[in-house]
Amino acid sequence: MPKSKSNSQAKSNPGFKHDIVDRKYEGIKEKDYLQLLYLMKLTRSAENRVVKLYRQGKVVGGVYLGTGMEATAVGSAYALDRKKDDALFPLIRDLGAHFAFGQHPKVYFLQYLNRANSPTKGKDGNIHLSDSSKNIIGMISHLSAMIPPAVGWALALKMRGSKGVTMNYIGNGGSQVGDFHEGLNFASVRKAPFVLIIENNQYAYSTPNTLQYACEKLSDRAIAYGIPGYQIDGTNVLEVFETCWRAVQRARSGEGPTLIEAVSMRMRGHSEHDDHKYVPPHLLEEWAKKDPIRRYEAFLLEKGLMDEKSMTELDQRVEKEIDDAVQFAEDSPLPEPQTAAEGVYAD
Amino acid sequence: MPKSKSNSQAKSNPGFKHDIVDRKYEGIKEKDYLQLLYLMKLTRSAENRVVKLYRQGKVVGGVYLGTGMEATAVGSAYALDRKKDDALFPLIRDLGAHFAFGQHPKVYFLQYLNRANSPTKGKDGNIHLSDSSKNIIGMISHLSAMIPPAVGWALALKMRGSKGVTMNYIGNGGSQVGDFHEGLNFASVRKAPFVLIIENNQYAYSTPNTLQYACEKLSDRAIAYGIPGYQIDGTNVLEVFETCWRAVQRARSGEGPTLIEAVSMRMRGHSEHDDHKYVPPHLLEEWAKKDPIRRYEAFLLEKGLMDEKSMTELDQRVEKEIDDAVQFAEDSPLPEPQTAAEGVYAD
Amino acid sequence: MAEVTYIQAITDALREELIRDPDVFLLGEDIGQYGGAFRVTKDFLEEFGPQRIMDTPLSESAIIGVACGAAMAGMRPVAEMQFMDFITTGFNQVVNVCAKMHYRSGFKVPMVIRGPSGGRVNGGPFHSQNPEAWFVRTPGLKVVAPSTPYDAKGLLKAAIRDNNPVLYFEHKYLYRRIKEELPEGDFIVPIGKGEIKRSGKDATVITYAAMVHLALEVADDLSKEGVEIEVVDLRSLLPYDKDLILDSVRRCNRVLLLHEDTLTGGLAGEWAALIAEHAFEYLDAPIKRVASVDTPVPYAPVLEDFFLPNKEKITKALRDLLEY
Amino acid sequence: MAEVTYIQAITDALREELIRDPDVFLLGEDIGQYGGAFRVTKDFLEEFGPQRIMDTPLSESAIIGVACGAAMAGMRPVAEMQFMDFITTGFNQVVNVCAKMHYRSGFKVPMVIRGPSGGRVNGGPFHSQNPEAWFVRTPGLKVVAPSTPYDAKGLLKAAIRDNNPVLYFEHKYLYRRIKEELPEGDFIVPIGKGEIKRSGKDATVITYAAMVHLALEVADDLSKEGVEIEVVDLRSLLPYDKDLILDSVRRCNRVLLLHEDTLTGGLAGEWAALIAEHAFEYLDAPIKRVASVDTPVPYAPVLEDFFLPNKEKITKALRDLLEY
Ligand SMILES: Cc1ncc(C[n+]2csc(CCOP(=O)(O)OP(=O)(O)O)c2C)c(N)n1
Ligand SMILES: Cc1ncc(C[n+]2csc(CCOP(=O)(O)OP(=O)(O)O)c2C)c(N)n1
Ligand SMILES: [Mg+2]
Ligand SMILES: [Mg+2]
Repeated sequence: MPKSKSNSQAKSNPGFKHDIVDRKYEGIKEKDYLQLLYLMKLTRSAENRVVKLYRQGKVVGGVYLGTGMEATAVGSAYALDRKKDDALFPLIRDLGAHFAFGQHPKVYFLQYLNRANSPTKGKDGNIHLSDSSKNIIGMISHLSAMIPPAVGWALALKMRGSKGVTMNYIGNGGSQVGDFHEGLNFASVRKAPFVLIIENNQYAYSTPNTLQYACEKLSDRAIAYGIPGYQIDGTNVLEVFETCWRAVQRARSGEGPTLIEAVSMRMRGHSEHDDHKYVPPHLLEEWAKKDPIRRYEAFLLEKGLMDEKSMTELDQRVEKEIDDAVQFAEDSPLPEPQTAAEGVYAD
Repeated sequence: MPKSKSNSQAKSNPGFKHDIVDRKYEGIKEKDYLQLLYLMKLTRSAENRVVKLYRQGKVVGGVYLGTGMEATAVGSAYALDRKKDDALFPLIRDLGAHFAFGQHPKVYFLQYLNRANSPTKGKDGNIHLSDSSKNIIGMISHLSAMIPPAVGWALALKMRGSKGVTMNYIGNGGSQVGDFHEGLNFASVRKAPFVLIIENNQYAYSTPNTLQYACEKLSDRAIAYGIPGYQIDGTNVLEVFETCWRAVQRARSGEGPTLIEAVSMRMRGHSEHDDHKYVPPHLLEEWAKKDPIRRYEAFLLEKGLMDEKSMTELDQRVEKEIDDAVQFAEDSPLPEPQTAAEGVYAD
Repeated sequence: MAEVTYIQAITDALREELIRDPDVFLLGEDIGQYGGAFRVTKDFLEEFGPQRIMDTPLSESAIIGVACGAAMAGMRPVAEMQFMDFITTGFNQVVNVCAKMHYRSGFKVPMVIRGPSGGRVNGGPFHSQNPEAWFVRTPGLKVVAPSTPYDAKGLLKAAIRDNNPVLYFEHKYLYRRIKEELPEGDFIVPIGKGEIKRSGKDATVITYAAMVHLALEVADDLSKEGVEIEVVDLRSLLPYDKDLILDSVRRCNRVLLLHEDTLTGGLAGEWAALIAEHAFEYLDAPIKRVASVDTPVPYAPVLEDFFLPNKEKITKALRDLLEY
Repeated sequence: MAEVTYIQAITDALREELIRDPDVFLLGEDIGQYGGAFRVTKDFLEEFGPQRIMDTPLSESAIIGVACGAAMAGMRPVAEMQFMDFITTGFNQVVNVCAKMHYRSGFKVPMVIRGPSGGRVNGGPFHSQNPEAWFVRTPGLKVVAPSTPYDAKGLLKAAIRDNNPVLYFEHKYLYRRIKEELPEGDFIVPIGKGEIKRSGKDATVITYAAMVHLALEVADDLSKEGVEIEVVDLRSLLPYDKDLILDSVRRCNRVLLLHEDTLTGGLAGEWAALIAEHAFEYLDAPIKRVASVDTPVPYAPVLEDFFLPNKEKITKALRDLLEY
């Protein structure tokens, strides 16, 4: 079973098989190729660092990672455009989406270290971070509960004549909750500019898909709402990006929502205190071969967009950014106790 | 717009076009042909009588009818078998299902007249009647809320080694509620012996289907759960019966749930205080031609299973049964006031 | 100046706010062409168009959640529950999404959930409930429940202009039974402020919504015997007017807490605790409660009559207090 | 006889009931192979098989509704909420389907919904709530919340054997922190009966669950000053032990109501109303409440500490009472 990879291990991987087809991906520009890698690396590095802080006892509560799912988180949100009024409703495994949508890593550490200057001011935990200045709306724990608000936000954009789009995520477990159905149905009836990504990472906590649903593909649920549905490889950042990009353009042009099932594997426990033992080791070994970062690196190397040197430089840059971000967060103050009583109501 | 039909008007209808194909309907026996007509007539007659009582001020609260939908209610529940441990979870328009499952009309009037000896002892209203002696479980108002309990009952049967099946109903409106999704998904994962009938009567209160859902057919939602789904003519009692009969056999043999969308029209207002004006008159005229009772009568006449005489006799029999039932209910006592405080908890 | 019913006051408030503020929009089941199950929004569809008068699928959780998201994005949605009983299917959206959003994220959620509640109309267990107490214990929500056309109009306007999720409970028994003349022009009733609907000195009744009228009837009857009962209408249930309660109790020294909701765990408990802590020295008698019997709301008229508070129960409780 | 933790007592009760009665079965998320998020049902899957230890889809409303239907059909399901916070997504099933079923239909609903609740574990707003008060105001439900391994075991057995829907709130802070020796053999703790966990005479604290232990600590401290505080553990919240509360108040004459749930609209209100009506003459001081601050449960430890009741707040309130 692969252990938590340190950044150095994940650095470069000559010979890693990538199976990414080199073709023209719609919506993608030259500069995006490297940016996608950067964002995935930033994500993994940030998450690995939080694990370290957690082990040092600096993080309280749960720690939830998206290891193995970075391509889904990054590729999807990268298809959005904040300047066009888009809004992001990310989930538990979507740190990469925060980054792809323009969030700074220091905010992530402020949040996990519950600092006074974090977006939630220490009032909500771990990955539940919003940023009202960036139209990032952090999740509540109750899975699928953010789908109706994400649809509502999308409809508000439409009402105001904006061309903005909202994107939201749900797990292969969470998509069994009633709000999935109500929210997606509402969106489809009202042709909301809305994209929903099902992150099918094979498990919901310890529960395998055979105990969650009985349909063939979760993307087939799109049929229940008369909208397009796609099942894609969630470990191929280019495929994720392209599919989401098309869905976003579709939404932007008023044609309504799209459902995208991105298939991947949750390579770590549900949270850091979960031993992950219920996953058969061979499954993890197989999926390790599809590691979204390593195969994309191999692709970029082969395509000649990167070489060993630029790869090393990128890793160093990421490492430095994370170091700085952690430092900034650790230097930031904890909230004053009595601020707990503030902010229940808006003025 | 057709007004409430009195029983005499609905009596016989030489020349009514039936378009029911005369073939071998699976599961149906000779004696069933007449029984189905009897049950539909009993249903319509009982409902018309409740309207009368309502207009006389004898019924308080709302009155909800299944006019135009009798074939769905009767044909479906007639496919069940109480001796085999089946259970019925009927909905607002399913008086016919109560009757087809063996309920006596007097119970219906006791309920609507809130008598002490009604199944709910006056504590719940109108069509919300249960009968624990017959495994009929009355609905609560919150639509789709009975789906999970119906699934639970089905699973209990399975756990206890019974071959029983549960049948439940939901409207074209109610199928947008979260519990529809959660319940049907749960049933399909656990292969519950469960049949769900969507009664698509074109409207949900005043709301047309275009504002309820955007998929082509509600029966396609079966795909979302990996179970069979059928869209059928809900005004053809034989088609309804046969489809439900197959679904029941399937469930009984352990193959899991089926979703059936029976298409019909709600020929009256949502409740008796609703003027029904939002329905375009031409729609009602068209659907009147598919009146489930009249076309089935025409079919039986043509098939030679009935003649004018037996038809008249049947109407008289139905009328008499309803008269007696109403009389019995009106003669029954109202509950004692202090019984309101009883029965909140079981011993 | 014509008399306006309680339900008309609600309609007027909605219409005036729709005209005043383009960000206001309504959503709910059957509110468009049909004008709502109780016709609160009759003709609104023609007046404001299908975008601002949004007929929704039958999905309370989505209705509330969509309203929440739209509010966060800057709109001011007013969501109708066809009956407030149905809010339970969207409960999580109310108490976990809407209520906690500002505290945990800084996003404002200026939205209203409104609809008919309450009994005495033979609606049975699922069309007669008083769900307000579920929400009064949930920080982040505001809860109001008017008893008069004036308060209905003023509170609804205040609710729509508030930057927080406000639950607005209309009492359906009052819809067409209560009328009064309303002043011209715009006015609001501030959330959090109660009102003395009748001054008295011998005992005070703390209540709200339909029970205000029952209390007033009893007070009138007792007045003929020379006893002056004060009737305090809270109007807002969260936040509620603690000063007004305490002031009234300190003057009247005897207090009856009255609500239509069932007794155990009901709101009267909260008020009792407030009084027993902060007006303890002023009490000349035990605090009494009158509320519905601890059962679901029964359907049959004879049963519902037994279940609900009525003039006899209130009068008896007041006499006990006065004779103490 | 070994010491048994609070969580082990829950596990033992479940196992013994599964053995005793073939109609008992468990359902919930991750309760099978994984043994539950807190490992309450560890190894149960092997012992009882997948039919009786049912891993479910992520669907609280279906879990509760399925349990209800199975109960009506004669089974005795015990549904786990991974955290009691998630019961809100199945709220309608609890309060409208389960709670009202017997009253309106005569069907019995012998089921239990159990799971971890409560704070002080840095779980943040959605993994730390005390949802019990939502249910205490809903006739047809029973609600229990044990504070010790003995009560945890005895109440869970009683809940499983009860013919009504019982909500069983486990306090996750106590799971592995509280131990005691348990008697051999089968025993139950009757629903509706509280217990005096410490006798006193100068003031009484009415409370339950984790707060019992905090109250006992404070009582021990004050005892050194010669003040004897009584600590009443309600254990059952609906129905609750009115006689025990009134008896204790009548003996101690000063009363502090304490709960971990937030203050406004909290359960202390109900108890205050009971006392202020039925033990009014025995009160030598105002009734006081200590509860959490009226906010969502904040995540950061410094904030959660500020939010929750603690020894200082309780001591201060008791001193105020004693000095009154
Ligand atoms: C409504 C609800 N029920 C239960 C939980 C507890 N829970 C947290 S994560 C989780 C599994 C989620 O699985 P999935 O949706 O597949 O997302 P993943 O963690 O795999 O990304 C569960 C059961 C929850 N958060 N929300
Ligand atoms: C959860 C819920 N929301 C709202 C209502 C109010 N209501 C009662 S019937 C109805 C329309 C139902 O339409 P449909 O499901 O198509 O059933 P039909 O009445 O047409 O048979 C509505 C909105 C309800 N009963 N339950
Ligand atoms: Mg998953
Ligand atoms: Mg319909």
